[in-house]
Parts: sequence; structure tokens; C-alpha cells
Amino acid sequence: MNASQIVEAVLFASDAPLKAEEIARADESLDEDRVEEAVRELRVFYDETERSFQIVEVAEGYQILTRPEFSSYLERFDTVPRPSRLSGPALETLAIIAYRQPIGRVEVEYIRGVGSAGVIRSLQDRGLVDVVGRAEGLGRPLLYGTSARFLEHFGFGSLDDLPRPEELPVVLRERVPLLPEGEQEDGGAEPGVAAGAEAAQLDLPDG
Amino acid sequence: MNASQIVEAVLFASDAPLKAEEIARADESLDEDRVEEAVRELRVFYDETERSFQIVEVAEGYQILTRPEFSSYLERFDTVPRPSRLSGPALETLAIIAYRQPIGRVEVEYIRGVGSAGVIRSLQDRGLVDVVGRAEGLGRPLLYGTSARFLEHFGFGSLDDLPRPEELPVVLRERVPLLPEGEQEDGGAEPGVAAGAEAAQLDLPDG
Amino acid sequence: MAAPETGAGLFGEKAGFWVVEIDRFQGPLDLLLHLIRVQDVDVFDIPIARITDQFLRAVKEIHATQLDSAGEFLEMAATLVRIKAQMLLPRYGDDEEADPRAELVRRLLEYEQIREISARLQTAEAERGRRFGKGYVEARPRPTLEDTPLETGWEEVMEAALAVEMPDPRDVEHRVRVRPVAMETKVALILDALGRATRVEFSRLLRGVEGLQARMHGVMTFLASLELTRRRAVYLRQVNPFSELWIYRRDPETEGAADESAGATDDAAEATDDAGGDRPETTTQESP
Repeated sequence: MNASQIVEAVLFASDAPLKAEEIARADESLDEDRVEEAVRELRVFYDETERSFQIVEVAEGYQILTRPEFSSYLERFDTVPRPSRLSGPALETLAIIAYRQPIGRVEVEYIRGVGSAGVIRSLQDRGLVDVVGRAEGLGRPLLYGTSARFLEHFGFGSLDDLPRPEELPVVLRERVPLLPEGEQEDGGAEPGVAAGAEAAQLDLPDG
Repeated sequence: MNASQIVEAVLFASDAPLKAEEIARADESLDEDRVEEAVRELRVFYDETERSFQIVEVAEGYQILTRPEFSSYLERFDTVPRPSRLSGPALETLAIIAYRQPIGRVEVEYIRGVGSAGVIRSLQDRGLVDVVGRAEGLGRPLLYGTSARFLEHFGFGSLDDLPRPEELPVVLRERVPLLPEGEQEDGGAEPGVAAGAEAAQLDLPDG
Repeated sequence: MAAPETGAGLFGEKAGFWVVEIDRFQGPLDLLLHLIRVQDVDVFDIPIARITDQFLRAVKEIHATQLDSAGEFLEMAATLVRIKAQMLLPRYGDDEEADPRAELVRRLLEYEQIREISARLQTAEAERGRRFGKGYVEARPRPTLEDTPLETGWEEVMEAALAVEMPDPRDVEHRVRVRPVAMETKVALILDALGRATRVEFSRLLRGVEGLQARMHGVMTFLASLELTRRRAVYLRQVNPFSELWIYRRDPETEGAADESAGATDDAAEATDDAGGDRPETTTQESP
């Protein structure tokens, strides 16, 4: 058995992305570099022989997935599991958490303008969002961040694959700590996340 | 797309074996004979290029499976002991059981707000949590507590050594009554407590 | 004023009053952004009076079944009204920070950006949805969990313990925003005070309220007085900026002569009906 065959077998036998160092566990002869090399070989081979699947980098790992061109054929089969779709509020909340992590619930709610405890909880239940720490300050509110499953769900290789702020029509810049104005009645649960959270200060033009 | 590619994609993505006539539904250009022919082509190709997988025919139809020669790698991949960490839900559940033991599943679920049968089972599988008795009342529900292995792993001489800092939430610090009157024995019927919901995110592998 | 909104398809005139499909909006920022974008208003120079009017009108149509979100819309309404009031005050110098709209504009732009990002996430989700992983994965022996070395230390368990939040028994599935202050209570308070006098100072209504709650009480009392203004049960007077705000009882019979501290009628209830206020208005229905 050569390295490519072993790596292929492991990728074929998995329904989730695997990191190179995980794949390397399959045999003593493998290490991370050998695995990376085998992945490159397999990719070339799948391309050249026009396989219907390819190796995709997802969630900082590798996964064999069908090429998108085949979706219309596959969607006809009950035995092909359907991907799930998130609701608008869930996407909106995820967007905030992805870009501002680590971020507390109160800060998410201030940005959205609506209560978000239920959405955050359901994102947690789906494994898309994790508690990643606690803020300083009164009540030490929980801070949330995105998980590996978040990357998997959207097919991102890493957080770097998120659209860059400068590509967006509205530009994110360095921000001063978010100071909720009076309309926040969650008394005292000050989001003390100024330090870690990168966020936006949208400067107003003069006048 | 040629017939071989479509057949390959369908066999790859299907979670159950498919018969030739079923596969033919993927596209109008296909019929049973065309599918059988494509399967033959793919088999020859997989053989000649020494793929680690093959198309097998079982009673219910065709399926792509890893070749048996690779099973030892897969087994090794799975069983090489790798250090793992407790997931967020497992940590939360363990904390609740540690501080409120002996405690029943329903009470754990009440505090967490989500179904917890799966998490508790995985904590049992890890040997961190044991059944320590049964409660009075309807159905005499099982009560859980931490194990000797729990004390050993976290380096406690006895349960009296568990730190109880000021900031510990009241629900863990004191044995405040949990369920509102009359709901005490309302096993599992809590709204929003879906047993399966949390099953998938139990133990994330290390890394 | 009606024209641009109808064109936007946001409002529809039905049975003589305006209906807004508040369900279409994910929250007050969404609605506000819609009002601004659809009328092609410069977000850096929001005509706050007009937008506030439109917003308030939309919020009024929130149905009793949507009380949960009503609070959020009302908070925004209070913010808008406050900004509107501040815009009337003289501003000192040309310090841009002094623009009372600045924070709102920042929030709106930030929210718009988040919406752009969610749209892109949705696209990414759809693209990922066109690829399929291996459907069938052979069952293989799993290592027993008990043999698996555990790397988790006590600090992590402790952290989780500190994070445990006891859920509200009334709130297992949905978070019900239990408002510390009900606007309806404040409406009653104002009407009660005006039952005994023709006018009352705003500050008197807040007597005895202190601490963290004071601000919310202030906002809700102010909202209540606006609501009563809308129902034409009262009108507000303030002689100078920062001077006392007076709430006057309004006699519907003397409409137009409101300046002379309202007449002797005590028929506030009738005035309420007058403005179509027979719906169970707005926020209340609190859990105790």
C-alpha cells in the first residue's frame, strides 16, 4: 500500500473533514508532510481522470466532496442526505459572532436590535457556536465564538475564507468599545469585550 | 457529464445501496443498461488505477466501499488512542453533576435547558459519572454522581475538595429546589428538550 | 407624506388605517433601514422627524400577538423621539459628536454591514449545499471512551460550572423579555394624575424612582406620554430646553385652543376612543 492509497481510504471512510495529522494516524509510515503530499497527488489524479468528486479543504481539514456540477442529479435521491439551511435571524447572528468573536449576548443584541438569547442557544445546540470564554465585569457574561462545524457548514477552509471587510460595501474599521445608550435595560451586563473584539467604528463625514 | 461520472457521484453520495434502475433516475439520458455499463467501466477503472475503494453488489444494489485490504489502516486510524477533551455540553453537565450530586437526568436537563441523556451517557462511558442511586417517586429515576475516576483524574482526595468559590452560581452552590411545584416528576416532557438534539456534538476530538 | 411609503410597498392602506407587515422585519433596525433605503434618504443626514413619524406609525400597527417584539420596536421609537427632541436643541460648535444622530447612524451602518455578511454566508451555505460528502460510511470499531486519555483539566470544568445559568421557569423555549417597567402602568399613572389636576410635571411622575431602574422608568413614562399624545388625551409643553416638561390634560372639545391649559373635561377615555385607541395598545402583559 502506498501513502496515497491509505490517505484515500481514510478520506473515503469519513463523512467529516480530517486534518492531515489525524489522517497520519492511519499508519506509522505517515506523517503530516507525507499526507499533504498524498493529498496533492490525489487531487491531480482526480482532476485528470475527471472524477465526480474532489478533495476540498474544509474546516482546516480535508474532505472528499462531490463536484458542485453534480448537485442536480444527486438532489433527486432520497438516499442522499439534504444539507440544512439556516434561518435569517440565525445567519444574522452567526455573521455578528463570526466577525466579532469573542462577543457577548448583550453586544449581539445591541447590534441586531432584538433579543437573541434563543437564536444563540439554538446555534449552540447545532454546534455552530461555542462559549469561548467570559468577559470581565459585572456578571462575567459569556463570550461566544464560531466552531469548526461553522466552517464545515459554510464550506470554509478557515475563518480567513470569510468575506473580507474591505470587500464589503460598508467598511469595517477599528472601533471604540461599544457603549450601549440608554435603550438597554439588561442593567449592568456591560459588554466588557473591548479588548478582544475587533469591530467597527464608522466615522461620520464632517458636517 | 457522462454516464460514468453521474453513476459515480450517485454511488458516492448515497447513504444506502442503489439498484441500477434507481440510479438511472438521476438523469433522463440513463437507463438500466447504461448504468450497468457505467458500473462495469468504473470497476475496471478503479481496479486498473488501484483505488482504495470498489463497487460492490449487495442484495439491495450497488455501493462504493473501501477495499477490505485497507480495513487495518482504518481500524488503526480509529483506535490509536488520541487524547480527547470534553466538549462544552459535557463540561457543563459534568459541573452540574459534580456540584449537585446525587442528581437525576430531568434536573440536569432543567438546569441546562436541553436534553442531556446523550451527554450523561458519554460521561458514564468515560467513567467520570456513575449511577449512584434512585430517587423516590414516580418511576424512581436514576441518580447520577461523580466516580472515583473523576476524583483521580482531577486530583481531588474527596468531594469535599471541590472548590466552592463565591462566584459559583447559586443553583450549584446551594441545593435550592429546582423544579417549580408540581413539575417535579414530569420526566423528560419538558418543552424544547429533544433527546437527539445534542447527541452529535458530544466529544470533539482534540485539536 | 404617504406617497413614498406606499410606493415602497411597506405600508398598505386598509380600512382607513395603516398596516405594516412587521413580520417582514427582523427588528427595529431592519425596519428603520428599510424606511431610509427605500426612500433613498442620505443615511448621514436622516430627516429624523419624518422617519420618526413613519416609524411610530408602523410600530402602532404591531398586533397584540407580537408583544414580544413590540418592546424592541418601542425602545427604538423612544430613541428616535429622543433624537428628534435633541435635534431641536441648539448645538454648540460644529463638533460632529454633537450630532444626536451619530450613534444611530453608526448602528444602522453596522447593521447594514452585518446584513451584507449574512447574505454572503447564505450564498456560501448554498454553494456548500451543492456538494455532497460520502453518503455511506462503514461502521468500524470505535475505541472505548474509557480508554481515551482525557486532556480536560479541572479549570475547564470550573469555568463551565461558573457559566451555568439557571433558566427562567417561564422561559424554557423562548426568551420572554420581562420588562421591568410596563408602559401601560405609566399610561395609567399619567391618566390618574391628570384625573386630579389639569397638568402634571414630568419629573413628578418619576418621584421616588432611583438607581438603575430610573432610566427605564423615564423612557417608559416619556413613551406613555407620547402614546397619550397620540391618543389625543394629553399634550406636552416645555418652555425652554432642559426646563420642566409639563403634561396637560386635553379636552377634545377645545381642540385648537389647547394652549389655554385645558378645559374642565375629564373625559380622557373618550379622547382615547377618538384616536382609534380601542385596540389593546402596545407593550403590556407582563409576567409577574
